[in-house]
Amino acid sequence: MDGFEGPLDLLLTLARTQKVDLRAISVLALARQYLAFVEKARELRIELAADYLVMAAWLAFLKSRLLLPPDPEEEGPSAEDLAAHLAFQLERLEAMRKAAARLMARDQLGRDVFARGEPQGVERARRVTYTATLLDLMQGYARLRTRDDFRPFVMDRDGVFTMEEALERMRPLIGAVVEWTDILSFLPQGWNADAARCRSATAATFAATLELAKGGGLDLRQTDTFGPIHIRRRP
Amino acid sequence: MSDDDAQTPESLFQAPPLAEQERMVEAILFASAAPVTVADLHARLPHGCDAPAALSHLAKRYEGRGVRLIRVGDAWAFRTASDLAFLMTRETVETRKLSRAAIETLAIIAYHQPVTRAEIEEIRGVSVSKGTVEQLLELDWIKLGKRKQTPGRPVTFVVTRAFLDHFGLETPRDLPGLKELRAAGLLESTPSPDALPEPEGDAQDDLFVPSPPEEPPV
Amino acid sequence: MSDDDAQTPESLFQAPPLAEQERMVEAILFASAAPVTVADLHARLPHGCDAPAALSHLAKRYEGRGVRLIRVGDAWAFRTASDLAFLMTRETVETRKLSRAAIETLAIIAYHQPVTRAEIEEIRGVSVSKGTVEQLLELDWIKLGKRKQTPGRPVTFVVTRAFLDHFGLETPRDLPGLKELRAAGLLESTPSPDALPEPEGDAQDDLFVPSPPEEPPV
Repeated sequence: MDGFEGPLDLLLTLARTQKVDLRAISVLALARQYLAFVEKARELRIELAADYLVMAAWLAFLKSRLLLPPDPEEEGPSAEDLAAHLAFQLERLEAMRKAAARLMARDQLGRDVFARGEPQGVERARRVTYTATLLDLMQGYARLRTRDDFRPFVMDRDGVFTMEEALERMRPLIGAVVEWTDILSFLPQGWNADAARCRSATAATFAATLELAKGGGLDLRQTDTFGPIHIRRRP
Repeated sequence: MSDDDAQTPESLFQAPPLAEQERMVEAILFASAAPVTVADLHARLPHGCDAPAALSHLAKRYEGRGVRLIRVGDAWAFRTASDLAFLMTRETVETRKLSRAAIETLAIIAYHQPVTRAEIEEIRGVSVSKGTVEQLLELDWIKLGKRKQTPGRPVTFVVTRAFLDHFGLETPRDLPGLKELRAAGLLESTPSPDALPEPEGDAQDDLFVPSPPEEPPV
Repeated sequence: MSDDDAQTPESLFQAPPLAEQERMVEAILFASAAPVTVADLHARLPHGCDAPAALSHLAKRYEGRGVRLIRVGDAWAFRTASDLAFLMTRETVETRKLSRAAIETLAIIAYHQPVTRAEIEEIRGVSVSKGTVEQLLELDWIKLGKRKQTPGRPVTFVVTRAFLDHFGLETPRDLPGLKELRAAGLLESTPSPDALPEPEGDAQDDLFVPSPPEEPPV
């Protein structure tokens, strides 16, 4: 049974022995051939697969239906319909086999026609493009300007004369101040012209003289309110 | 957009002359062993190229040559002329011999696609072994199609571009004897009158129409 | 092949016409995985073929085509025409967001152009890396403007036409000003409590006045 691809294949092989067109085949005769074949296999103690036996049972049923006059009570397909369908199945299977043979007879790639033997692979070149939107740009700029607004306040040192600077300036000078002298004359050069710089230098110098007075190095006096402040070396 | 504006972009991205496009398509197809789709060609050619026009010129140029330009579904490839196969013994690829079951199953899928496993079994009268389907899938000759809109939504099988390429078919419509088989009613799934009605219904109506997206008609 | 040879009994196995030999050589070279020597061609072609003659005809036929017949040592092969090599690389374009440093630098150039590197660094508060400027130059979004008429005559940067195109601006003046940025909620800070004069006030007014001659208004 190895040579057959199932019961339909066996039936097709048997049908060919009738040497007629499959459309004109006698299904009754075919059923008898098949059943005889199965009987023979049984005698030879050849084990048949289940589907061969199922087909045998179905064909035995079909054979009896074909031989008996049709029962008008019975519903469903007639015996002739069943036989016609079996013939159709056989014809279709044979047609597909012929089609398969024609397909395999075509020129085949790698056997009859050939593809490029040395294909040139497509090189993958990765290119990176950068993108930014107008919003990115605006946000970036806004971020910068926002940062400016929050920059910690830093004194503009250009216009500031510190007390430390004033002290450093006054210390070597006071030894020579014997007479009462207006502290405004001790302002460093160039700090008089601009009002803001003058204020800063005056304040720093005054603070420095207070510091020096505290240390006992000099005396301070102011004769009237808002009047000029004079200093001299403590005798 | 003024007339001036309309002309500027065109001249900036003007497609190369057709003769040049033909050379480009020639180079791309020559470099590839597998068929290249028209969409792929357009993706690789400069902007504005007309791949189908270039292909048709190219096909004419190679008529009668030792190498031919052939169409495979929506793709194109150069292949050696089949009459020169005798020279190619060195290139011949030894393929594993397909079993009779595999060949029949392949033919049934090709002629009846999209087709379910149950339909294949109904035609062959025997169950389809898993190995057979796997072998055909491995060869990349068949693939899964859409599920059938019937109870159980069974998967269907269809043939691939590699199948068409292997057997030198432009489209599944070019299968040998397809028209005759259809005319003879042998591609119809007639339900078995005794058993439960087969669920195939309109299988034949959409034989090659709903080709999956990978296989769009050219 | 000389006339004498043709007269010998070998004429029984007469060589195919040269045009046919050319087809054969074409097919062999096409399908071969490596360049083929003349000796190899003779071994594979029918008896009596003249491979060098066929090769020279074939080479002429492919002159100026998308593929060329070329000699590789003592062997022959088809190769893509060198001017079409660009078709053999498939660029995959990856789009990335511009870095924060680059965006800020670009923004400063756009809002303050023409601007020197030192000025950019002053505004950003950090030094500008060479890479950032190079990247923006490569993107063709900035270019060198006129040198500044200050000590050292430093170069300045200005934005380009490509920049305006990319950001959908007609002129650099179309960039939203700080007031608009604040109105759009992009500038959330309140002015400093010191009530220092806002630096942007007049900065905006003359921002784009000295637009360089390379950037004529559209």
